[in-house]
Parts: sequence; structure tokens; C-alpha cells
Amino acid sequence: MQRNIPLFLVFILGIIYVLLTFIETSWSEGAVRLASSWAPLLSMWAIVPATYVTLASYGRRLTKRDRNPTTQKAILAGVTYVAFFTMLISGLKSNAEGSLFDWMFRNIQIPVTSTMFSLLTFYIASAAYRAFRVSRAHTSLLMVFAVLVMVTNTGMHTYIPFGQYWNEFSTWFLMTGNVAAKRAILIGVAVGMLATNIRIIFGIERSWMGGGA
Amino acid sequence: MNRSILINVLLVVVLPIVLLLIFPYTNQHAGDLFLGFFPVDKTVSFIALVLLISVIVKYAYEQKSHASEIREVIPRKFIREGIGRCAEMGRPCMFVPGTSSPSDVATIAGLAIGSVTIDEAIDLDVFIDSPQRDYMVMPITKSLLEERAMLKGRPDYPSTHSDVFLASTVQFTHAQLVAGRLERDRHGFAVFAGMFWAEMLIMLEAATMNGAMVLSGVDSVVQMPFAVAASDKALLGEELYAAGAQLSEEKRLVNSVVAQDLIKSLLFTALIVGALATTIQSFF
Amino acid sequence: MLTTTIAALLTLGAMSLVWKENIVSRFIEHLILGISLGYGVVLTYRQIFLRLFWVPVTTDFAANWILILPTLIGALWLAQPFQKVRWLSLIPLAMVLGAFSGLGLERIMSSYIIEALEGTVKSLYVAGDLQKSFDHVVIWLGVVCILSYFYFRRIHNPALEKAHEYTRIVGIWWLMASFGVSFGFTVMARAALLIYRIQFLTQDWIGELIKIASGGGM
Amino acid sequence: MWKKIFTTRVIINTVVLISVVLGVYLPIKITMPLSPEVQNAVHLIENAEPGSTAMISINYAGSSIAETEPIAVALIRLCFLKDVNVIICGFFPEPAQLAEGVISTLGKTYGKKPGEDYLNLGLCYPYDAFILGWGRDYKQQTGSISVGDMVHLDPSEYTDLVTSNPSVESVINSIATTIGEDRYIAAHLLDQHQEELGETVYQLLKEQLETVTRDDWPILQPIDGFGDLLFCADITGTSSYQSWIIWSSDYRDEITYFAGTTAISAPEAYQFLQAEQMISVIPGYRGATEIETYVNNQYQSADLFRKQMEQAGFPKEVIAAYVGGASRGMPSLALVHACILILVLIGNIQYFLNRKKEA
Repeated sequence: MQRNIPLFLVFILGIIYVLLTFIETSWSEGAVRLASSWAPLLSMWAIVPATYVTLASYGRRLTKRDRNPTTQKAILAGVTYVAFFTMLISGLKSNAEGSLFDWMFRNIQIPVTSTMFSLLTFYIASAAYRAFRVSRAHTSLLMVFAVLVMVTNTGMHTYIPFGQYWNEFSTWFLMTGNVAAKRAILIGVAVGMLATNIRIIFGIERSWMGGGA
Repeated sequence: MNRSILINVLLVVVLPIVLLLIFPYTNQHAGDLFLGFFPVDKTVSFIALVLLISVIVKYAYEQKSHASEIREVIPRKFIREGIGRCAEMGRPCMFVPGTSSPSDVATIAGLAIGSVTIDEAIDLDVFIDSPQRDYMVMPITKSLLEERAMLKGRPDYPSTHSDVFLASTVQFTHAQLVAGRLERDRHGFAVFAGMFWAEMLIMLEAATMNGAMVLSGVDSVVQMPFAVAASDKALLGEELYAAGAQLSEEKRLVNSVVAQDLIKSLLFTALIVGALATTIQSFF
Repeated sequence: MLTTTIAALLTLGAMSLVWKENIVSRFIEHLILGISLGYGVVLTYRQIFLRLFWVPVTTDFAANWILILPTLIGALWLAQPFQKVRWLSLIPLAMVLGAFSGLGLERIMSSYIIEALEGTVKSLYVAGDLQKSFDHVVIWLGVVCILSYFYFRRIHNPALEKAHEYTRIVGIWWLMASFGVSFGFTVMARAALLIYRIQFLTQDWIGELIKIASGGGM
Repeated sequence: MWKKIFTTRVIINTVVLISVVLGVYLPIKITMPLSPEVQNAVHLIENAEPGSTAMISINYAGSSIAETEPIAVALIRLCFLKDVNVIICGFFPEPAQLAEGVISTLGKTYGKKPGEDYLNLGLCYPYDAFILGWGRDYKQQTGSISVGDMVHLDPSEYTDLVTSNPSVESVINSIATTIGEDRYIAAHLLDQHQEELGETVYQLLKEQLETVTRDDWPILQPIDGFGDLLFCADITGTSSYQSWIIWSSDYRDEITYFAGTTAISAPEAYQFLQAEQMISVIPGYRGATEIETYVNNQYQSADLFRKQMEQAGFPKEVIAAYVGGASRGMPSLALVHACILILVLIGNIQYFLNRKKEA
């Protein structure tokens, strides 16, 4: 019984909203707008239990009740706690420019996240080193085309005999072969997405409810 | 028998042709309304959707199981092996169901793969580490774990053998935390399935560098090359959606994968007939 | 200057993660976790609760009273931690999921499938333009082969099965080639980012430090 | 001990880092020949008659600025050097701000007059209406495009009115930004809010709307639609370049269009090249470097450009960002690529050696 309420809701709302996309009147547009204005309000509360779980998990480290407790872990968890509450209290007070909240976000959060983003180069280099071996049949072709593009992208092909043909070939492949691949993947993905959506609406797929089917 | 062949022919051959024929007509009438509310240019997608829904629902609720008809997208053995590796080496298992919200269906597909991983992990007493990025997916994963543990008669399992929590809602902070954990705890098996952006490579590489066995599933075209390069088994595009259904060994889900294939054969017809027709047309 | 130094030190600390996980990167990881969690909560409070609910309802109650309803239903998420009433938290989730699953169907159908078919179903022969005809054939063939790679069902007709086997193989190699191209381009994009970051470190920060050390002032 | 410190990973990462840092300091010059997909655009500008007009929408921000701003700078430089007039716009608030910086800096450097040689339309949102609007027949709809930032519907002019009724401010602001892109939408918005604004403000705004017509800007006078533009281009960090193709599809015969994208979205953009919906794709850093090198070699060397910027009185940081925006990073980029290529090679050699050992 308890499980049937959410399943019923998904079904009813799913069917209603599928039909709404095929109706073009002012009220159907209103209903669609309703969904997008309600969605954030319906989901915002989820951050409370989610944050609570994280705090509890790090709280266990802080009080050394976790799997293999160490002092270092406890101290680090303390850092997390201090940072969180500093951010929370200062942020609830004011998030204007110049406030502590804004300062911490700009000078601690942003540099670190953009650094993480730029670190991708290192990860790409090591992935290329490890994965691009002729031993792995499929990745060897991946390697050949990656090398081709990398050479033409930096102008190295001008130092190679017949280099300009490399460039022409890579441009041609980008316009045809690559397009075909992207399209086919998208069609496949779309079929998968449609099927999963339908499975959700008709209650066939239930992993979002916790249990299996 | 005869009737089913007839229906199949109708579905796979006749319908795509009809859709192709009416498509140019509906395209001309973009913006027009039929009966004052139905947009004419959506006729084709309406018919196609009705067809799709009825095929999937019909197959899903069939008595007979079609499990033997589809090839294995990913063997359950692979996941068992990964979890077995964790158990042997005494290391935890990492699971990240994408970094998007549940309204992205890839997340649900990722969770379906996750539920199989969790099942296997509970059987072998493996610790599950799952830092999440979306605050709605985190409770889902947590209750998934708790329900599976309940079903297996291990109600204490989530509190002693798992760490499912909200890592951060910020993309690269989440990636940094996952990478840091992978470095410290040296997980034996890592599953990354769902919707990912650029941060995926950081997680995949961090896992592989530290000796984890990696299973990845992505539906984003940009991230696929990295999934292939940096993981032991990559589920690409549609495989991600089919894998969860197939792994669950649930009759309805498996049957719906067969239905998905029927739709694809419909698309094949449309591709072949359409190309032929336009080519012939171009000669006149 | 102090701000730049903090940013630069954090950059260096976070960067050290790729060499080896160490105490500095561990500290940064925990610090950032706390900050971003707090940031997420504050942002949700300000951007969603205040902006979309509290302000509209308190300023114009008559027009926006209906917003109280989703907020109350959303509050069922708070039942999540309690095993007995956990199912209540599925209600707001089911509503969001149902509406968005339903809304998605038509969009996916028209903008992914129909559009891709429309682009692919083109005359394979273009009069007087061999290059173009060839391109069209290649694209069409590629789509068919790769799509057949994603066909999971076993085919019982032996001739078709054989054909499927070949197209599957062509499909997966084709996919790999196209992944290679994407990989190559991504290397360029990511390297550009790293260069941008390093330029910050070497020019903005070290440059400034040198200036100060040599008495150049702030 | 050494083996423990110098793991493969440490070596790889150190080599990559060193190559980037070296690239920043080493005085290497890398020249890039024009590739087939870029040269169409360059030749188009090169063969243009002086005084023709081009339109460039700028839609990059945040993390993609490293790759895309050099494209904008190089393209606009080429246009100005060839005496091609430039109309600039942005579809989103942040890019629109960045666009203003780029065009005014380059305009000042090359001594171009705003309104005559270049024009910034400012924020053009919603962009679908904006693109469709350009395709319409202008002669019939005088003033349907207008002049964004230059109209200067400064809210401070109405301070006293705003303070008496705070909610008016947001309405005025939204109308002010809308004027930038479509006069009709702005007029519609104004009519909608007539009651809210009160009669005085309404009349004031209406006057503003009517006084400035497209004829006030000489650059716009000879232009009636896409056919009169040399080209339209979108330089973007997202997939906004596709919206140009979608919304201008009815005028495909008239419009000449190309896009400058990040390297990430470049592979996707090539399909429009094949379908002839674009004449060119300028992929990220590489495309920018190609154009920049070409301009430096053919028209105005980097040193001359630097001198001209110095004469215009720009501070050092600005000059550093503009002169050689792309080719400055190119040595690093090439070194990193070479590094990865060598790593792949070493990996494969290692594999073959190991296999021999085993055999």
C-alpha cells in the first residue's frame, strides 16, 4: 500500500505531462510552467537530510567512532565542521559582496575548483600513457585517431611529409565519420532514455524507490 | 504464430514507412493546430510515442521471459568479480551514480546498476563508499542500500558497512573528494554509472591509478572516449540503460530491453527505406 | 596580495594531489567539503526558499498562496531518516520524477530521434557532386553500423545474423575512431585551461611577489 | 627508495608540468598554417570590399574564455585591418559585458568610431527573436533593431520616480535591456507595464523608444537583412552557435555563417560544415592561433600591434592579454601535446619489450 502511493503519483503525473506536451493551449502551457516552478520547492528540503547525513558521517570521525579512527581524521573532520558552520552562519547573515561568505567562496572555493578543472591535463596524460597500447585492440584505433588530431592541432603536421593530407583527412573524418558516430550514439541514447522514462512512468523500473523491482 | 508475424511486419516495415510519408506533410504545417489544440508538426512524434509506449508496456507485462533472447551487455560475473576482489583484499567498493539530479534518467540507470553492485557487496560483506553530488540522489542511494540490506536480513549493514553521504553540490569539489578517497582507501572496485561531465576523468583515473577495477557507464558523448580509455569495462550510451535492466534479472525489465530492440529495428527500416526513397526521388 | 597568496597556495596544494595524496591536499579536501556544503545550504536557502517561496508569498499572498502546497509536500523529505515513515519522502520525489519523465518524452523523441533521422535520411546520390554523394553514403553507413552495435537481441535468421556480426564489428571500430578524434580535441581544451592556470601562478602571483620583493610596492 | 619516489605517475606529471612552464618562458615561436576549415572565413574577410559589415555574437564566459577570447580578438583585428565594420552582440549578460570590453579596446586601438565603424548592440535576449528579427525585411520595420548600450536608458535618470515605487526599477531595467535587441518587444513590454510605471515614466520611456531610430547609426543604414552582412559569426563556449543555424534557417540562402567554438564542442560543429550550414569552424586555441599568425604575418606584426595599443594608452595587463592572446600559449600547448605523444610512444615500446621478454 505504502509503495503504491508514489507509484500511482508517478504514473498519473507522467501520463498527464506526456499528454500536455501534445496540447497547445494557454492552460496547458500554464501547467507546464507549474511543473518547473514547483520542482525546486518540492526538492529543496532534500538538502536537509542529505547534509545531516554528511555531518553525521564526519561527526563519527570527529568523535572517533568510525571504522578505523585516527587523530588525524578527527582533526580533519573538525576542519570540515568549522568550515561548514562558518559558511552557514556568515551566509545566512549576508551573502553580499565583501561578506565573509563571499570572500571564502571567491578566494578558497573558486581557486581550488578551477585548479581541479585544470588538473584534467595530467589525468589525460596518464590515461593516454596507460590506455593507448596496441595490445588493446579497440583502444589502438582510438589512439591512432587521437594522435592524428593531436598532431594536426598543434601544427606538427607541417614538419611531416604529406602532413597536409593528414590535416585534410582529419577534417574530412570530422565532417563525416565523426558525425555519423555522434548521431548513432544519440539515437541509441534517446531510445534508452525513452525506454527508461516509460519504465519509470509505468512502474517497471523501481530502483529510485529504494527496493528492486 | 501467423498473427504475430503479421503484427511484426506491420510494426517494423509498414509503420516506419507511413511515418516517413506523413513526416514532410506535418513539417510543412509547423505552428498549425488541429482541432484547436493539437500541434500538427508533432503528429509523427505522437504516433511514434504511442507506438513505443504500447510496445514497451506490452512486452514488459508479457508472461514469457525473453531473457535468453538478448546478448549480455555486461555479465553479472564482472560485478561479482569486482566485489570479490574487494572482499579478498579487504578494501571498500566505490559507487557514484552520476553527478546529476534524478530527473536525468541516466541517474536512474546508474542506480539500477548500483543496486546490483550493492546486492553483491552485501553478500560478501564489502564496505560501500558512495560520495554523492545531488542532494536528491543521495537519499535514494541510502534507502536503496537500506532496503537491499533489509531484504537480505542484514538491517545493521548500512550503519556498519557503508558511507553514503552528500559530498558536495559543487562539481569539482565532489571530484576532488572522490579522488582523495580513492587515493587513501585504495578501493578494490569502483562503479561510476550515470550522467557525468568533465570531472569523470578525474575519478576514473584516480581509481585506475590506485589499482581499482573500474566499471563505468556514460551517456554523454564527450565523456565516452575517457570511459573507454580509463576503465576496465565501459558501458557506452544505450548500453548503460540496458545494463541495469538486464543485470537485475527481473523479468519485466529484461523484456522491456527486448522491446527497445524492436524499436531499433523500426528505426533501421526507416533509415534504409528513407535513404532508398530519397535517392530514387533524386533521379526524377 | 594576501588574497592572491592564499589563492596561489591553495592552487599549489590542490595541484599536489596528482603527484601524491598528501596532508596538504587532504586538508584542502576537508576544508572545501565544509565550505561547499555550507555554500550549498545557503544557496538553496537564498535562491530557492527565499526567492521562489518566501518573498512571493509574503509580498503577495493572494496570488502566490498556492506555493505553500509544494513546499509542504516537499517537507516530506524530512521523513527520510526515519525508517518507518521513509516512504513519505518518496512522494515529492515521485512528483518531480513523474512530471519530468512525462515532459521529457516528446522532447527526446523530436529533438534526438526525429532530428537525427532527418539529418541522415538524405539522398545517397547528389547529381554532379561525387564528393558529396560519397560523404552521404559514409554518414548513412556509419549510422547504420553503429546503431547495429547497440542492437542487443539475438537474430535467428542466419544470414541476417552474419550480417549483423560484421556491422557490429565495423560499428565498434568506427566508434573508437570517432572517440579518438574527440580525445584529441579534448586534450587541446584541457591543456589550454592548465596553461591559463599556470600563467596565473607564474605571472600574477610570482610576478607580484618579485615586484614586492624588489620594492615595487603592491 | 628512488623507485618509491619516482613512480611512473610522478614522472609523467612532472614532465607535463615542466613542459607547460617551459612553454610559458621559452621564446619559441610556433607558426600555424591556415587549415582548410578555418581558411574559408579568413579568405572571406580578406576579399571583402572595404566598408562592408560583419556581425559577430560573443557568447563565452567563465572557463571557456581561455580558448575563445583569442578567436574574437584575432577575428575583429582582421576585420578592422581590412576596413570591415563590425556589429557585436551577446546573448547572455556576462558575455555581453565581455564583448563590450573586447570591441571597445580594439576599436580604440585602431581608431575606429563607434556607431560608424563598429557598434555594440549589447545584450540581445531572447536571442531567437533577435536572430529572426535580423532576417525580416528591415525597410518595412524601421527601428526594429536598435542600439543597446548606446541608447543609455540610465535608470538613474528616473531615480526620484524609482524611489517612490521600488518595483518600477526592475521593470525599467528589463525594458532597458530589451531595447538593446528588439524595439517591438520593448514597446510591448512597456505597454504591458503601463499601469505599473505610471503615466510620467511611461511617456518618458516611450519617447526614448521613439527618438532613436536605426538611421541614427550610420553603420546600420545600408543593412536590410542577412544578405547585406558580409558574414555572421558566433564565438561561444556553449552550443549557442546552433541557435543561429536553427533560427536563421529560413534565410539560408542569404546568410553566410561560421562559428568559433571551444575544442570540446568543435567535433560536433563539423557536421554543420558538411551540411553547408556553416562555411567555417574555428576550433578553440588552434583556430585562434591560425588566424592570429596569419594576421601577424600578412597585415600587422605583433610588435606593431603592441605599439599601437601602447599609443592608445592601455595598461600592460590589457596589452599582454590582447597581443598574442593565443600564440603566447601555443608553445606550452605544443609541448604538452608532444609530451603526451612521446608518452604514448614510450608506453608502446615498453609493451613490446615486455612481450619480448615474456616470449
